[in-house]
Amino acid sequence: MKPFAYQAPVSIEAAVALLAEYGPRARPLAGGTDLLVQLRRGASDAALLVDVKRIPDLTRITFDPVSGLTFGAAVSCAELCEHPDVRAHYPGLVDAVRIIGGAAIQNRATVGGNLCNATPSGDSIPALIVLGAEAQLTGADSTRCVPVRDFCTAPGKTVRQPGEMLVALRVPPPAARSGAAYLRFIPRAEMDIAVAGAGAWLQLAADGTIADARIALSAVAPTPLFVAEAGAALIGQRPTEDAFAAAAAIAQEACRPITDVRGTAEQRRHLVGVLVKRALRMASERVAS
Amino acid sequence: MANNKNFSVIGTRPPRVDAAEKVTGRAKYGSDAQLPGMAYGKVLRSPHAHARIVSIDTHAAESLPGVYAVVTSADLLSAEERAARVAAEDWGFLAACDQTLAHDKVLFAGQPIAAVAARTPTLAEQALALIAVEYEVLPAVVDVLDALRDDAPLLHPGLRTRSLAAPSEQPSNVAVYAQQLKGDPAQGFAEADVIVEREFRSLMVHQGYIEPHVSTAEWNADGKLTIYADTQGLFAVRDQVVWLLRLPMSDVRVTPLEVGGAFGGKNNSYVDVVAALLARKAGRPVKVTMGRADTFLGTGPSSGTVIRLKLGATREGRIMAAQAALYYEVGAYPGSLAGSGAHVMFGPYVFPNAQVDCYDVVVNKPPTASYRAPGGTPATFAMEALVDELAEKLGLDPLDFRLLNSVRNGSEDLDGDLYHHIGGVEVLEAAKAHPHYTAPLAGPNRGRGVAHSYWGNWGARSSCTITVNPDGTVGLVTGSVDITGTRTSVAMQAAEVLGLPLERVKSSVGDTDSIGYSDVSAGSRTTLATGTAAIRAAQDVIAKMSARAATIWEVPAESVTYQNGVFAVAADAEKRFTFAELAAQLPNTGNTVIGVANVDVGEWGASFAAHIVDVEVDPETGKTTLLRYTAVQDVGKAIHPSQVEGQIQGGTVQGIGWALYEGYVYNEAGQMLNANLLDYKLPTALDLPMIDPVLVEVPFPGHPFGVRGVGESPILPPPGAIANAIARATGARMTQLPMTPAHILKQMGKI
Amino acid sequence: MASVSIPSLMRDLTGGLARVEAPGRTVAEVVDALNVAYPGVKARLCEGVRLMAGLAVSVDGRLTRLGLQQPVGPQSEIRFLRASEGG
Amino acid sequence: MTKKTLVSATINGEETEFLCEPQQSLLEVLRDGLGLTGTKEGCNDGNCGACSVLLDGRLVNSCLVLAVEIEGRSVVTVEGLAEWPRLHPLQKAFAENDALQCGFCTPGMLIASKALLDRNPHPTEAEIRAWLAGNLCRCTGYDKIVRAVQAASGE
Repeated sequence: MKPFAYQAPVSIEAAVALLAEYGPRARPLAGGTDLLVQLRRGASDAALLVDVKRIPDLTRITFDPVSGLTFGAAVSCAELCEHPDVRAHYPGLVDAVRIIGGAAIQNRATVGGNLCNATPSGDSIPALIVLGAEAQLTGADSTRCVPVRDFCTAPGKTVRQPGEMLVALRVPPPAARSGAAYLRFIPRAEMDIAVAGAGAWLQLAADGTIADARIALSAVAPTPLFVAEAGAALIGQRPTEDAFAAAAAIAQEACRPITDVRGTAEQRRHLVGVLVKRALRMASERVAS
Repeated sequence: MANNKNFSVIGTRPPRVDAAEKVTGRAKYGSDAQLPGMAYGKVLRSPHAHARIVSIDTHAAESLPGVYAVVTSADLLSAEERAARVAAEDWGFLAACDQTLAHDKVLFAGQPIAAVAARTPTLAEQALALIAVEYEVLPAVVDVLDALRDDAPLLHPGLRTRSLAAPSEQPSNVAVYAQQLKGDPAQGFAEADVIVEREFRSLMVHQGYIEPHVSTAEWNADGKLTIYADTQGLFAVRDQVVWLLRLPMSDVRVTPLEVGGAFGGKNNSYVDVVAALLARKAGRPVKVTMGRADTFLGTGPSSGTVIRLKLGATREGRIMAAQAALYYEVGAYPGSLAGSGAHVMFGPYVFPNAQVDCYDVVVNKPPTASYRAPGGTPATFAMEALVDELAEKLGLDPLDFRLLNSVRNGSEDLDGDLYHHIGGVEVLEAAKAHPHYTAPLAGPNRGRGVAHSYWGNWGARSSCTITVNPDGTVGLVTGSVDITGTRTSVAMQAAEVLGLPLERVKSSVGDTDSIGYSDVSAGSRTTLATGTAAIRAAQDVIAKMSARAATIWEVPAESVTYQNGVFAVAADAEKRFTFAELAAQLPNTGNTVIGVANVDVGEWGASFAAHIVDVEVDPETGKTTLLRYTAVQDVGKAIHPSQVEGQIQGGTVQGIGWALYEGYVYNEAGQMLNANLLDYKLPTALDLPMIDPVLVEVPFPGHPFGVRGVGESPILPPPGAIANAIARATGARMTQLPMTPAHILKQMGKI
Repeated sequence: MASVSIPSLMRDLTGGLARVEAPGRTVAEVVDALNVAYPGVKARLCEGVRLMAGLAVSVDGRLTRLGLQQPVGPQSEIRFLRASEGG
Repeated sequence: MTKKTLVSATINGEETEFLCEPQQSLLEVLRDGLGLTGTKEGCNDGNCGACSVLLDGRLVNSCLVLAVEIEGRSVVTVEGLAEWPRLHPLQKAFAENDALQCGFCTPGMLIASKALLDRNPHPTEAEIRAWLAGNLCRCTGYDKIVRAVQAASGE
């Protein structure tokens, strides 16, 4: 690994000042499970790593039924999944976060890092998208919130500007009669990157029809993909296999998969159909329970 | 030493002698070598699969502070020496040099170009980045069938096919062509009622040992070289180093450290010569460590293959004829694995008529090496998948069909050799009788598959000394690197002969200065051949101690017996020494007793394995889940049954990896796309059920206790067994390894 | 006389015969005798005074490390085989 | 040349200070700097688990931790498992159940298993397999490792 400098500021202000000073050559370091591998491979370059794990706000998890869930960008996957409120209210998020790497990776990797890394296959991103999550970015002069669905712009690229830092993720409170789920397909049982993944969120009306729905995909487009039209097609429908199949077909149309070492385009498109149906099924079962 | 005798050590399950060192983290592996003043070495590798090296500029790297040495092929062989070797047509030597540090051409992505030694690993990496290499990229040949085309680029313009056939002057990418012909295949097929035929493909796979290759070299002040090696064979490393560096054998000492896995991949030496060159130039010890990517790119995987197979059988289920063509990628330099594949593939059954053509083909990929039952796994996959399909077409139970055609003692193999003392039928019968075979398969999308296999094993040369200490303990030294537990299994055999508990036998591996020549720990030979050496050395100890007792007692040597740990004279109850009592007398009565043996075991027993597996295939995603696995194997006599089980379980899981997950993926330019453990997928604990090993003990009479090699067989059946289970679960016959979900979906017609 | 199995790819030299007999006290002598009866056999099997690389010889069902120097009995069976390796 | 940083941390219960460069991993410093070679390098990118250590009681891949990050924190490596000369129950179970062959993955397996038993003293077979999925073993097929963890958990 090429030499770089290291700083571990204890405040957001200090961290942002460092990022502003170094510009794009400064990289925030959260779990490091992707960043260190990229640096070691020479796929990425850095003059300074800003370790953000010593900033209290970045490692905090808070939940209340009104404002929902807020967790810092440096909260590890394990800590998030162990949190009782997260487990109770956001099983669709837990689905996605608990499968990022194995036990050791879970203790280091962060959802914030997963999002900033912006790989098309990032598992947590479709889960956050369907839950309507927002990302809080703080720079030297301002703070802004960006819907997660708009966060990634290309493989490895996000809306984050040099000098800005991802501080926290905010997930709305769980809506009544709603449910979410995330599923991915990998060749092994664990320790793999998604060949394809699908997140689904459903809300039922009092009459049992679908009042609202969101579907997002991983690993089948240059970025995690929010398929608004697939969710829209479900509104007003009953949560049946036929309705799910129709939504899945729309998602298959919308995806833009490629063939690479992890899977073929035709396999990925096929899997989108399977996974969207399954995720919708799981999400609707969660509404019932 | 009859097999039915009651043993006191053989057949027990003591903790391995290296267990305490290994569970405490104290065991010293190749990568743990630390010498005072040691520098860190790294190797620069070609990014291109086929290219001419126009120039190498190392000046900037050499100028970096903290860099002690940079070496290229010029440091291995001067221009004059190279010219002399070329004039002498010493192609083998030149190829070995080029694979160590490429001279003017690279033939695979990952081929070493240069190496540096620096104060820290970071500095060494920085120095590598400063070496400027100019390449002229040439078209690469990546696929084995492409390499056979008339218009394929030639990797070695001087390469003529090695064959027993009439020689051709035409250069070719076929390194070796061999054929076996038995009976009249055309007639055999004419007599067959059912004929099946398919083409099978497999990708290159890696042994996947967890410790990458490493070597630490130190030139002593007297000009002699010591290498702390990570190898299956200390003498193999010595021989490679003295060959390429043109040194007297007595100037090179190789000390093997613990080995973090090998499976055939550490029969070959990859970085020892580089470490020695760097250490000589740097004037200090140098440790060269490969990273994981280096390990995939720059060591010897097992061949990717294309195998065409045709089988014919009568309505009653007799195999009448077989025809096969095996095309094996041997990588960038000539090698040979297809013949081994054919031998393994045709080993389990009687074929009255057969024609087998074997082609070892060079392609722009890493030169292949041995991997557990070398060449056998893709070949067994093809045979077992097609045998299964044939049984299905005939409406016969798959195990019954195999039993009907199984080789037995006295059967002839394709070479015309006769089988003797084999356990193939016993293994098939044990599989059939196992409760797994008749257990209900509850649930949809499930299938049960079986496969059978043959592996020949190996014997060869081993040395052993046993020194008797005055306190009645003994020190046992062999020249066989211990990777799997052979210090224990070899010592158990000596302990049995010596009548001592295992704790009193200190078992260790020597270095090339201290023990006689021993072949590599490979081919499932160590417990058999080195065990035989240990038995002979122990017998030598007993004979020498009996002679000493006779001297002390003033009786004829032949009147002294040794039984149940006691030296005695039948005629005189007073004359009685335990082993320890006599050992205590040794210093006062003469010289130290050292038992010595070296053996060249020329006969060894084949091993058969039959596996049963239950799978469930997700019909929507094509993902295969293993539900239950039983591995039946003929193991001769199990010296340490728990270690034998471990060999079967580990080998089986490597076979499962080959079946479902593993394979080198290349782009058209010949660059490997998955040279890491994320995308080259070894099975994890979560991918597997318990592997239930069933030991069938059919003793091999060529070994005093009946030992057979056990390590290699278990890798052979899994791909066939799993393919057959998938066929029963889905109706889709699989013909490609690994059997990825995408491939399964395709065969099922889902995508 | 020793009985020698002729590998299929060499039967162009023996007029299609799969097994022939030849005298000799060692494998080398048998090969020399064969080469007289069937010119060209030796060039296919040997590289100077050694067996061709990758080739092994079995006498009476046992592989031999001596190669061409292996003694041969009057009724011996000789086969030329692929040299094997292990992992 | 990057400036070296002084790091203070507790390693296997001992207050330890060392100098390192920021880009050095905890794995590199443990092995090359502190001589704790029990922790192994198999891939250097978090996919094999041979370098597993406990960081403040949590299982991590030491190749994916910078040494500078452990300032003020506590690390346990395989060398810290035994209370010499008494082996840790997991070490004893691995030895007695032949849960190792080459032994190279063993330190990581032991550390990962300890992390598991610390939070779940009686795991099921499925829980053991899931937890150990990040630790590759190429020799044993995992069977005897799973059984050793079961034995150590008193099941």
